[in-house]
Amino acid sequence: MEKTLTLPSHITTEKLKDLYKQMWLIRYFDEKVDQFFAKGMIHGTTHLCVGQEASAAGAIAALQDKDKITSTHRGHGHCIAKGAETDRMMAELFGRETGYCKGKGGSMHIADLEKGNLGANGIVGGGIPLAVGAALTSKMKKEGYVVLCFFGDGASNEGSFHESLNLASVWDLPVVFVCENNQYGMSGPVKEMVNIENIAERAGSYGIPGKAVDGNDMVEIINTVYDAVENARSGNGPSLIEMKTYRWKGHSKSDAKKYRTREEEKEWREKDPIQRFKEVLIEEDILTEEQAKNLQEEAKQEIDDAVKFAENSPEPSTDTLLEDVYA
Amino acid sequence: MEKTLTLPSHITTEKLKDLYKQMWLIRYFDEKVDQFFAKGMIHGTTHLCVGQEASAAGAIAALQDKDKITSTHRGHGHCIAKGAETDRMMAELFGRETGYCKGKGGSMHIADLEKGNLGANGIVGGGIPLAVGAALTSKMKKEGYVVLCFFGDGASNEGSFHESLNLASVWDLPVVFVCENNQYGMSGPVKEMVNIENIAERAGSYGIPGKAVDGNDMVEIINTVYDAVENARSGNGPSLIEMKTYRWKGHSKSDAKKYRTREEEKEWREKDPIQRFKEVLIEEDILTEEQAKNLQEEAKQEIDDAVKFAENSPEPSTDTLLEDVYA
Amino acid sequence: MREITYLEAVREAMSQEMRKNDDVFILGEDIGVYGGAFGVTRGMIEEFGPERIRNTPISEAAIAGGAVGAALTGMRPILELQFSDFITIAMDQIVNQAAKLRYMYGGKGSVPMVLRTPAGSGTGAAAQHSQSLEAWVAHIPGLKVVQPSTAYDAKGLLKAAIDDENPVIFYEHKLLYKTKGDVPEEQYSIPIGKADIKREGKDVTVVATSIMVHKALEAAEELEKEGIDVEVIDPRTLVPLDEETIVNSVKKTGRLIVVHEAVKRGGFGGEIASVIAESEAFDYLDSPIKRLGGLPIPIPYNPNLEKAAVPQVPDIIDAVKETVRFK
Amino acid sequence: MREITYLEAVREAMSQEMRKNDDVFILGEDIGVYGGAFGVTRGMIEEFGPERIRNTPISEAAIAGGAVGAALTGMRPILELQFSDFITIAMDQIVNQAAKLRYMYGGKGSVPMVLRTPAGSGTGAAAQHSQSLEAWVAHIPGLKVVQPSTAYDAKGLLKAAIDDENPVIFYEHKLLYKTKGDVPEEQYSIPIGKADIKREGKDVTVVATSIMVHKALEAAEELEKEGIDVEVIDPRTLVPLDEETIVNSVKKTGRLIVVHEAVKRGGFGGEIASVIAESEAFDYLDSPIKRLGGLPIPIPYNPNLEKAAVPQVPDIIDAVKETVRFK
Ligand SMILES: Cc1ncc(C[n+]2csc(CCOP(=O)(O)OP(=O)(O)O)c2C)c(N)n1
Ligand SMILES: Cc1ncc(C[n+]2csc(CCOP(=O)(O)OP(=O)(O)O)c2C)c(N)n1
Ligand SMILES: [Mg+2]
Ligand SMILES: [Mg+2]
Repeated sequence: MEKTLTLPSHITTEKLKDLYKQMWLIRYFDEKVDQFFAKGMIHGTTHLCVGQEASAAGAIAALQDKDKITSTHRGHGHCIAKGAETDRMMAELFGRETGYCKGKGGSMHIADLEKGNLGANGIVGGGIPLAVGAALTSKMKKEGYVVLCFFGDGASNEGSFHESLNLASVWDLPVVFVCENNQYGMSGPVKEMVNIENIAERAGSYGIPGKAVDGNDMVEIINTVYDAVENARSGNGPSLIEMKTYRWKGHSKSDAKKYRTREEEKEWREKDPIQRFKEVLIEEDILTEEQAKNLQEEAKQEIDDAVKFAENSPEPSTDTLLEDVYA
Repeated sequence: MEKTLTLPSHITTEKLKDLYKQMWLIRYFDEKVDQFFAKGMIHGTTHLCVGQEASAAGAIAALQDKDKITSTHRGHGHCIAKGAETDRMMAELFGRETGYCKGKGGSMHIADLEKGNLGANGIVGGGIPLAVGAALTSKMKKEGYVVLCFFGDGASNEGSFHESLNLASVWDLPVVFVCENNQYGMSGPVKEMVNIENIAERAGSYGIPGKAVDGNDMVEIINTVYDAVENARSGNGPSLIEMKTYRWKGHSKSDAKKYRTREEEKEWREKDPIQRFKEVLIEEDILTEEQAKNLQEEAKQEIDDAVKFAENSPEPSTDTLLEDVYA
Repeated sequence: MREITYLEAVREAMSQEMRKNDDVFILGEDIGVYGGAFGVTRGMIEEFGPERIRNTPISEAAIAGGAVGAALTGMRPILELQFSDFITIAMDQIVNQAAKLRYMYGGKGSVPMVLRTPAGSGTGAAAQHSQSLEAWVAHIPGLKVVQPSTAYDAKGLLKAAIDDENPVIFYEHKLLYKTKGDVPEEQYSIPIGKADIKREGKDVTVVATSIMVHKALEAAEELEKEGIDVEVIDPRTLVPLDEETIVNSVKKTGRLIVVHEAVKRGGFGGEIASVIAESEAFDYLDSPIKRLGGLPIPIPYNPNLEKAAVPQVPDIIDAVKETVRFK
Repeated sequence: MREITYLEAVREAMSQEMRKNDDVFILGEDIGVYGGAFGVTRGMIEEFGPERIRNTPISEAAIAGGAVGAALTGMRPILELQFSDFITIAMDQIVNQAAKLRYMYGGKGSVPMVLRTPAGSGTGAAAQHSQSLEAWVAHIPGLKVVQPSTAYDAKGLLKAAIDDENPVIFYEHKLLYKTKGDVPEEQYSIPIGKADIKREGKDVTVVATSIMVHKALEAAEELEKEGIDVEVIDPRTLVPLDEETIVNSVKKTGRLIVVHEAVKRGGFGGEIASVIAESEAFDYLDSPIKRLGGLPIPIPYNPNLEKAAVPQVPDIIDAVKETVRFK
């Protein structure tokens, strides 16, 4: 079985299969979370990335293990792609002691420092300066890692975006900024919130490369991010990549989606990134329909197990309340 | 005497003479302030715009009276150009009761709301959102005025710059952003703080026009700002103009200027905006050498009188301390 | 009288005023068809249109500063800040601009704006979306600070805040939005700076703010069964603070407990306690003043932990008993 | 022992640590050849080079967040914030990120950074450059807050702050920079959380912070002539606060006055007063606790007004006399 796809060398056929399964993991994870919220079984709020699986899985596939990411409020996909265990993630959403944050953080604050995930962030644009700082460490300590910094189209209107991209540029830091443009903030359409066609054009303000890609196309994403990351790793500084995609669900748990049409939603569902990736893999003889089905099943099973793990995990004791404030 | 210069029609030969005198007013004002600081006769700090007279006088000359400005920590020139009385300005620097702020504001906070000067600002980038808000008033109340928003090269790296230009753009507001690029922040060279040739290029991030001009060339400034302002007035939204200039003095009162060379300073002194404007006016037969000298003398005299006024003004009483906090 | 919710009361106060006064408008993130993160402005864009219900980009600094600039030039903006935690991004415009302009300008200009924002924990939104930071703004001369606890107060205080010539920070509590109360249909104003005795009692004075008013009332009912007669005072506004009402109450009861949800350390409870201790009421105190406030931790996600992080009814009951038992 | 200034002590603490520990570096505006706005880092770029003395663009949010991100990944950044008033721009990164990451992540990660920043009035820099906002950060769990009043304390506390695994806000007072004191040449550490009795006395306890320590000592000397024996306690760190030392002192003297420069309303004095009132020391109080703090106004420019806006030696003398005379 020969690959005819052009992809970075570390993207083996094994890896491609993993990625296919990973996309399903992300989707099933968030579908489950959606159900639990609807049933009132999970507390708080959440932001689902169903429909955006490619930007998480594809971008992170381009990284080496030692590379780091910063994530957002819509971070489950990034977290899974960076290697987190779905059971501990689900336990966190259930607020359990076994969760990534011992139940103290919840959906918007899952971090997995060991795997290089510096954390989701509840502040729109809040993670961007953190990514710059992490990249500074890499440069000063010569650690050779690159930081992939995720944020949304809405976040690109925060001052932190501007200040951070400028700082990363003048300091030539190994960070790649990834704007997941899913067409809306909470409700604000990017077309009304920004007066240019592509957010990637904003790279021009900082003298760094900017590129807009199809955010539902795994192959294009992997290649584009890989080039940007390796460029950053070679000391050529930061760049900005915009991934055009769409969130299938509402912004967070209560959203009547009045700000967009059902037709638009349908159009985007037809661009399903998982389906498209599967077609590529089958076309390239990397996967059979049957194998695809099995991987999808495995993913479903893993998430079901994660739910069981979460449900069976203990609640944290209030004795832990005052712990973990200071190191 | 026919003008062969192409200039907006409200720039009469009378106005040109006034402008010449105004540039001297600005220079003499700040030269005096410099002396008083050196002698310890004025308290606090100050930021002088000697060498930058054209960007203040020229940009504001392009306005109508009803138009408004927001200014910066380096704001004496803007203030004089927008029609403030130099005696009350000087009195403010002396902290006197007759000053624009009754001695409560000082150099960084002089405002002249009646003349449409919404105030200097001690926060770098702090005035930019204010300008956007004032432009929103103009639009919502259909007042027909345009806001000219001054800030420095350094300020263009603040988040407030980014957020404000974006907001003004998506709301199509009548505001013209004027970046006075004097090559340095307090000490940071624009070349090290920004990775592009012209700050004007940042307009591209907001889908608005951006233009860099010679900030020591009165004629170019007046025409460029006039076009931008009238464009904004016609409902065509904001734009960004960068004026390349230089501050002759240190950043503020104590500055050894180690971050730049004496040669560079000399080069820029040779581009003296007042001298250049005089040459144009004489060339165009608008002014004779003698008239020029007289206007310069008049300016000097006005500033000397302003100093006397300030010196003879009473100190504010501490009884006023608690007044003016709330309206 | 009709019963409506706290949320409806806020909306009604705005709508009624907007019908009368064209200068009043609202700006904020997702306040259009989405109706704001908590639905407060739902339906308003349909009535008032997008010019007066202004959906903004996610740019807290610019929208806050935009409100300041609009207020300074004749509008009366109401800024909806989506979560009060995000004031961290707008802080410069609120504290260094809105609060100070008038004073710095020597008593010229005014900034008649209202910043409405939901505060508090209890929704599972975790550390970055659950804070009670009113102590910050109450520390800043030039701002007024309002914290309504009932639908009735919310409507009347918001009317007063909109009418005020100064910047008013208006805290709404997320958990109060759905609480109901009797509210007159017509417009009315509750003076800013007037506390309300929510329950009369003679044994102990409990000064409680925002949601803690309700917890204090619940506690009072419990305590009544044990023969302890609690007076519950709701200051309603922190700045100005109605010291007189509290002093008179303490002179009557001889005991004072202050309760707020904000972190106790450095919270406004210290101010209230100190003001009373410094007043003529000191001599009437029969036991030490007690403060109840949040634990010194970020708000955790897990619902049990979240509740345990801030004062609850039993904590108030215990504090009252301890105070009453003293000596 | 050698006498050096407070400013030199700060510089020496940084230089000595930087010689030993490659992870320590400084970032901030104009800290390179300019030496920082107050000259604290003067000469350091010559010794440590521009990689470790990092001149930044004027981007307070990004540089604060950059420091957080660098600290989270293994560096020990010292951020020089040019004026403490500008924390308004960096507030999100300090409060929502630095202070909370560890807790939100369930006890993973740490943010060992120091934010050094000059506070206070007295230099004529007016309302936006003269605030004392330490109460804000002292209210936030996850931060530590230090306010040295002498050269000796500055050096020892800064060493401790750099060694601390948590974010420390380190307030320097502008008017103290030039004050001298005995300072050991070698490195030493003063524990964060340990108050210092700057003068022993038996009649009244004055808890004073930062520059007010010196004013309290001056007042104490005056009062000694009248036979009043004042104990002056400098908490040195607000978080953690050394309650024990203050309690013990009050048990001895029976009287407490708290003095800070920050605006009295909502200042940290309310916290100190309340903590003592709630402690076992309450029973020992022979007169009401008194607080002295700044007036409820922005800091005015005129030097007489400026002085009158914050407590001065005569105010402390009056307060002590009144307290001692009580009953
Ligand atoms: C500073 C800040 N402002 C506002 C919010 C509320 N909020 C949460 S997500 C969101 C929309 C973000 O849009 P975008 O960056 O495009 O990300 P998306 O949700 O589309 O993934 C908003 C407004 C926030 N969390 N933080
Ligand atoms: C928010 C903020 N950061 C830093 C400063 C300190 N500061 C005052 S002026 C200045 C330089 C500003 O540079 P630029 O915008 O280019 O204006 P210029 O001084 O050159 O006119 C700095 C850093 C400030 N006043 N406000
Ligand atoms: Mg989006
Ligand atoms: Mg400059």
